[in-house]
Amino acid sequence: MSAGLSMFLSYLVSGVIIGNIYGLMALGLTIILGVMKIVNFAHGEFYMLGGYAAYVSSIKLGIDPRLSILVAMGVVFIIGVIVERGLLTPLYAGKLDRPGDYALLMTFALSVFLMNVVIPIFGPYQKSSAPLAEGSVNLGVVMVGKTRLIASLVSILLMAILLVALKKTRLGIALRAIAADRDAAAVCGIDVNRMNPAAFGIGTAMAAAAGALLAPSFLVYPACGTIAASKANAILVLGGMGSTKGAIVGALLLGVFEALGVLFLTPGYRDVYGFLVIVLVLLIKPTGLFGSQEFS
Amino acid sequence: MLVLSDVEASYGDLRALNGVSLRVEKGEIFALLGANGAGKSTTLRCIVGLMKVRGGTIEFEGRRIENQTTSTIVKSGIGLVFEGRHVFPELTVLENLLAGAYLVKEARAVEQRTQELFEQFPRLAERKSQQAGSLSGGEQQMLAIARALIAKPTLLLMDEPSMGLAPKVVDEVFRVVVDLNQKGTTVLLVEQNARRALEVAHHASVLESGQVVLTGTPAELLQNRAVQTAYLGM
Amino acid sequence: MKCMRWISVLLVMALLSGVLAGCAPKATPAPSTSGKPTGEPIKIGGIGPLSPPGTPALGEEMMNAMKLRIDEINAAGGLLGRPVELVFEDSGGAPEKGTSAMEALINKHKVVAITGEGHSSAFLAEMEVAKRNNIVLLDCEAWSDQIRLRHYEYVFAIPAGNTMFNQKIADFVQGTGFKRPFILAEDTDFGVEGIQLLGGVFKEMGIEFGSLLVDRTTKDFVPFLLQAKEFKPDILVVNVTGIGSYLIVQQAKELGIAPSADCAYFSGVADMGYPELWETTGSSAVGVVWETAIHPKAEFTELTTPFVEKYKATYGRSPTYSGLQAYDCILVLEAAIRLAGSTDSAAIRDAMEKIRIKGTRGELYFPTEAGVLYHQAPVPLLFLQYTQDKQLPDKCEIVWPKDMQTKAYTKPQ
Amino acid sequence: MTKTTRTVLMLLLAAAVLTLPMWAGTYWTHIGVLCCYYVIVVSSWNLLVGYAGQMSFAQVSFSSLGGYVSTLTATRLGLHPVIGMAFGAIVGAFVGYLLGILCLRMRGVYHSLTTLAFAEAFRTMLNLEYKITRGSLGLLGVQLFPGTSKTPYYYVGLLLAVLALLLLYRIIRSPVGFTLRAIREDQTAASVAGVPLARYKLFVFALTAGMAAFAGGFLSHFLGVVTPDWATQSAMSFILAMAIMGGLGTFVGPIIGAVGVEVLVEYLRVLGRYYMSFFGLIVLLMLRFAPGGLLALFSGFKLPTFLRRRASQG
Repeated sequence: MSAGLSMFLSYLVSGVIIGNIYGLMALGLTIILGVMKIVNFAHGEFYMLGGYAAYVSSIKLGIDPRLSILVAMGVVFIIGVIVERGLLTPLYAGKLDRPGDYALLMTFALSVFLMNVVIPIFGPYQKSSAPLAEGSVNLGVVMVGKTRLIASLVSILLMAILLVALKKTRLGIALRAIAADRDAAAVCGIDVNRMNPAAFGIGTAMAAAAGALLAPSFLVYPACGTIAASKANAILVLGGMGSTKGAIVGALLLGVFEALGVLFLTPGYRDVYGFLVIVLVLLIKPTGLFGSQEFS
Repeated sequence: MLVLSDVEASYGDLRALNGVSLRVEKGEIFALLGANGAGKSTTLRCIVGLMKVRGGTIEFEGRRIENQTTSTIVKSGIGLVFEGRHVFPELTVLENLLAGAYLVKEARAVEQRTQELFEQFPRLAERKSQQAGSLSGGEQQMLAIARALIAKPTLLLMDEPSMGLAPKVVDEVFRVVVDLNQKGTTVLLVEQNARRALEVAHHASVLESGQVVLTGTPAELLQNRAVQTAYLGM
Repeated sequence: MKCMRWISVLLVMALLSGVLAGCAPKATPAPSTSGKPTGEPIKIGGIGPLSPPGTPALGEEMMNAMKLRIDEINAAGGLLGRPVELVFEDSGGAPEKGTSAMEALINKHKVVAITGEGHSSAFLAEMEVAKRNNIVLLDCEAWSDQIRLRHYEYVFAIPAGNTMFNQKIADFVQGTGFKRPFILAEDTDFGVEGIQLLGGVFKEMGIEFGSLLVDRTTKDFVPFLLQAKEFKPDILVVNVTGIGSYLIVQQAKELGIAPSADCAYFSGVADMGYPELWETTGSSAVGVVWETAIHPKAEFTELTTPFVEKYKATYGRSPTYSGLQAYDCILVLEAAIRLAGSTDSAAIRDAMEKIRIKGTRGELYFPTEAGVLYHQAPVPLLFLQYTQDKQLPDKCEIVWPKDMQTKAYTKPQ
Repeated sequence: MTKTTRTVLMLLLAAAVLTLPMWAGTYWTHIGVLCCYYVIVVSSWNLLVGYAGQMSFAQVSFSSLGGYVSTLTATRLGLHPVIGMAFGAIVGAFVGYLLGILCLRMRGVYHSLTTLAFAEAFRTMLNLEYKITRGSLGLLGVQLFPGTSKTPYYYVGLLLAVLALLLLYRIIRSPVGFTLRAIREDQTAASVAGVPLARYKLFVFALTAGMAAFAGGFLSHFLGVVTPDWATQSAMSFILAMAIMGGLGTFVGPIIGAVGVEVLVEYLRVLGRYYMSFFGLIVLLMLRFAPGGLLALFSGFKLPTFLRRRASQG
């Protein structure tokens, strides 16, 4: 195996292991986008809240680190529902001329607020939740910390559970129906406005899960969600807005693009390759790879 | 069964309904006729609560339902088949039906009703795990009707069910409507194809610029000179 | 009518600002513990990062340490018979915010001298404001050589300069017998200057080295570390501050690069001395060598331990050397004002060049010879090594300089 | 209120603004200069977003671009800062034009995500292209005027702001302005009505980017420094807050917003670590309860604002 290839593989493997956790986050964005037709610019901050929740639960309260991920999801789900009820209801009260732009501005402002409100609460020092496991595993091309590997597997599991739930459960079918056609879903008796908090809560809980999973590896601090959010956005565009399949494929593609970028360009720009990819994909296909407005 | 009195509605500053009054009796097929933009679809949207009623009242089985949430209205027994069908394209046929059965909480009842509908519409049974978006226009129309029926509505609102369909399929759709009605479902039918609608209807109204200008039995309407020129091309 | 509304908007806004101004605390006052000194207080300006993009942890430690000394001065009767007040402004570690903070200190609060800052980028902009206004600015924790090389009359520095610091790293690397160092540096002046300076010294010594600049806002350093691994280094020199410093320790360990038997890990930042280290890196930091200016095994002066104890008692955590430096900063300004006998800027400036006092880290004075040591107080630097899991910084062994060594560098297993 | 009182009050306000350096002291004059900068940047962003409906998160990228280009022209080429500012504006307008081309095909969310992506990529570039930009250290620049006095900066800033506002006002009142609003209300209808959409959009992208870049150039020569922090999303949140507080899509709103928020922030600064969260909270509450801005909140103006609550069909 040539040096270049083994380098590429090691970048790729380590990138994909983290990438699918961002994919989980992108899946959350997708659900919010599908049901509410908005992009949540504060998604990264829910990731951050998830990380802090996992920290409090695993370190301060001494709850099992794996259980803490569920705790983080639950806490952030509730916060998400509160945020949706408190701030986003004007979106579908039919009182705004430009609900899409309202949502962008609102979630943008929310992200500034959340990022700064945690400073007085948790202090400026970074935190880490309890590791999921000790030690590293040799994957042949690269060594990977066990915590990361477990986090990655858990995120795949969560994605699978979510996809199955969307496919099989009454709530899942209702959410997909709303995403496909809001009016038609309403006429099926689905209370579409009641589903918004559910979708927002589930979507933000996915971000929280990602935050909790990465907290032991990447630490938690007020601005820790920004990179995660930008990756989730890139995955969302890559995969095509609102396609759940796309979120997963997008995460893998981003991993590949980043590895290629690091290898042939420079590692310094690694976090920017996602943006370049957004631009390229949109120039070629303005609706994303799996583009459609529905999600299923 | 359904009584609209002086219903008003608007899109932004644009008035769409200027006091619509209708009376649909239990067990009948009631046809609502009118040109494009006369306010037929708007009337239906007001009835199911997809649009805000700015004036007047809507009564269903003696209870006021205007401006209630759509899900409450649907729960009280009204179903709607949209113009242009509006099936969920990326959901399978079965999932479309399951979405339609959202209000039916027991899994067994849902299964039973799905079976009944598959018997009634065998074409859908054949395609039950296909994506709804891949069905033909006629099949989508059948699916849209089936999806509305699975919740067993007592009043079914149908918006232009014949639009964009081949004549043969249109026949089939009307056969289904009559069949339904004979089994006891009241139907409020909005149609541009006035001749076909009047063939099956018991009563009908004509809507013009957001107001009812004429109401009567099909026979009476067919006699009307204005109806003849405007809607029947005579 | 329309006008009426306009006026009401303006009125409400005016009212709002009035209310805010009224309820605002008097910019972080340092409460006087004794009523002895009287008269108009002497205001000393503090500046530092209390909010992102700066490192708030750093600004906070500086502010706390400064407050300690200010309280001591007031308890002991004040300065020139007047009470002293610390006005601390947030620079956010960012140049433009820093200049605004400087303007506020000088023109709004009328401070007599200013000290603080931990980000060279911000300090470089702030020193321009000091220069324009002819006010003494004492650098507390900004390392850039550019600060020293500008030879500004009114600017003084108490932390190690980059040149000094990098010379010592090179000495340690050579003296301990490492052959292939690899430098990972952040994309700030601290990091970039570091690569240039350290690289220069390595070249002179004939040591082959590799280097890489990293984006300090990134979280996944794996690509950088994999590139470093290709070089097969025997010591990794990591000059990355803040969160990145912890992430790199953890990720380098996970990848099996360093600290290991084959490759040592050196970190050139204060963050290694924070209690967060073990919390956030697990046991990965065992074997890490780091640099500090404070250690109980090497007590510099009789002021060191009382300060550390007092800081611990007041704020519930150990100070790093930034805290010592901030405390020293106030000591220096205090001495200069006393010597000048007035709060006149020019007089304080002249006194600064004359004083020679004892600080928490040794004798403090400011030479006037041109070069990187212009107005640079002499600073001791110690290199420590963590040899056990959850080891307290105080229990570390001093591995460099040779004359202070308590134990030689030990290879981690 | 009579017309005379109104005139008198306006004259008083104008007199106060014109004589500010004489009575407000150095510090507030400093803030005054910053206000002028923000007025230009926010008002031009308002033309792009509030009038033309082209949501963008890249405005601060252009102002920092202007700052960098202007500073580099002055320091590397030794040209006068004024030439640097002009050159910065041209480069800014050109890059804005390019971003416009990129965004031309995109709608809604894709459009805003692309501008966001551009802004982040640009910021990272500023950080990493150390040899040109000196990374997060920022570039030290050339002062426009010698000495410590802020008065000349204030008057130049004021002049620039007034000129920029006059230009914007003329555009908004001209047929171009009406067309831009038509595009905002209904892109498809506007395009069916024969409006050359692409040309208008590119024009407004280039113009607003150029104005922001010019203002950025001015600021860099005032502060004597330009850093990547100008181009961050938290810097963008200030622009956003100013426009929202004042009233997006109105002419006077952003002006009041820019001055109001800048002054407010000076008071909030004493809140220390609470200040940004408090600030974020204010913006959230504004958006939630008065999306039309302060103007609409206090006066009940029926202005054709951007996010107004619908009068009818509510």
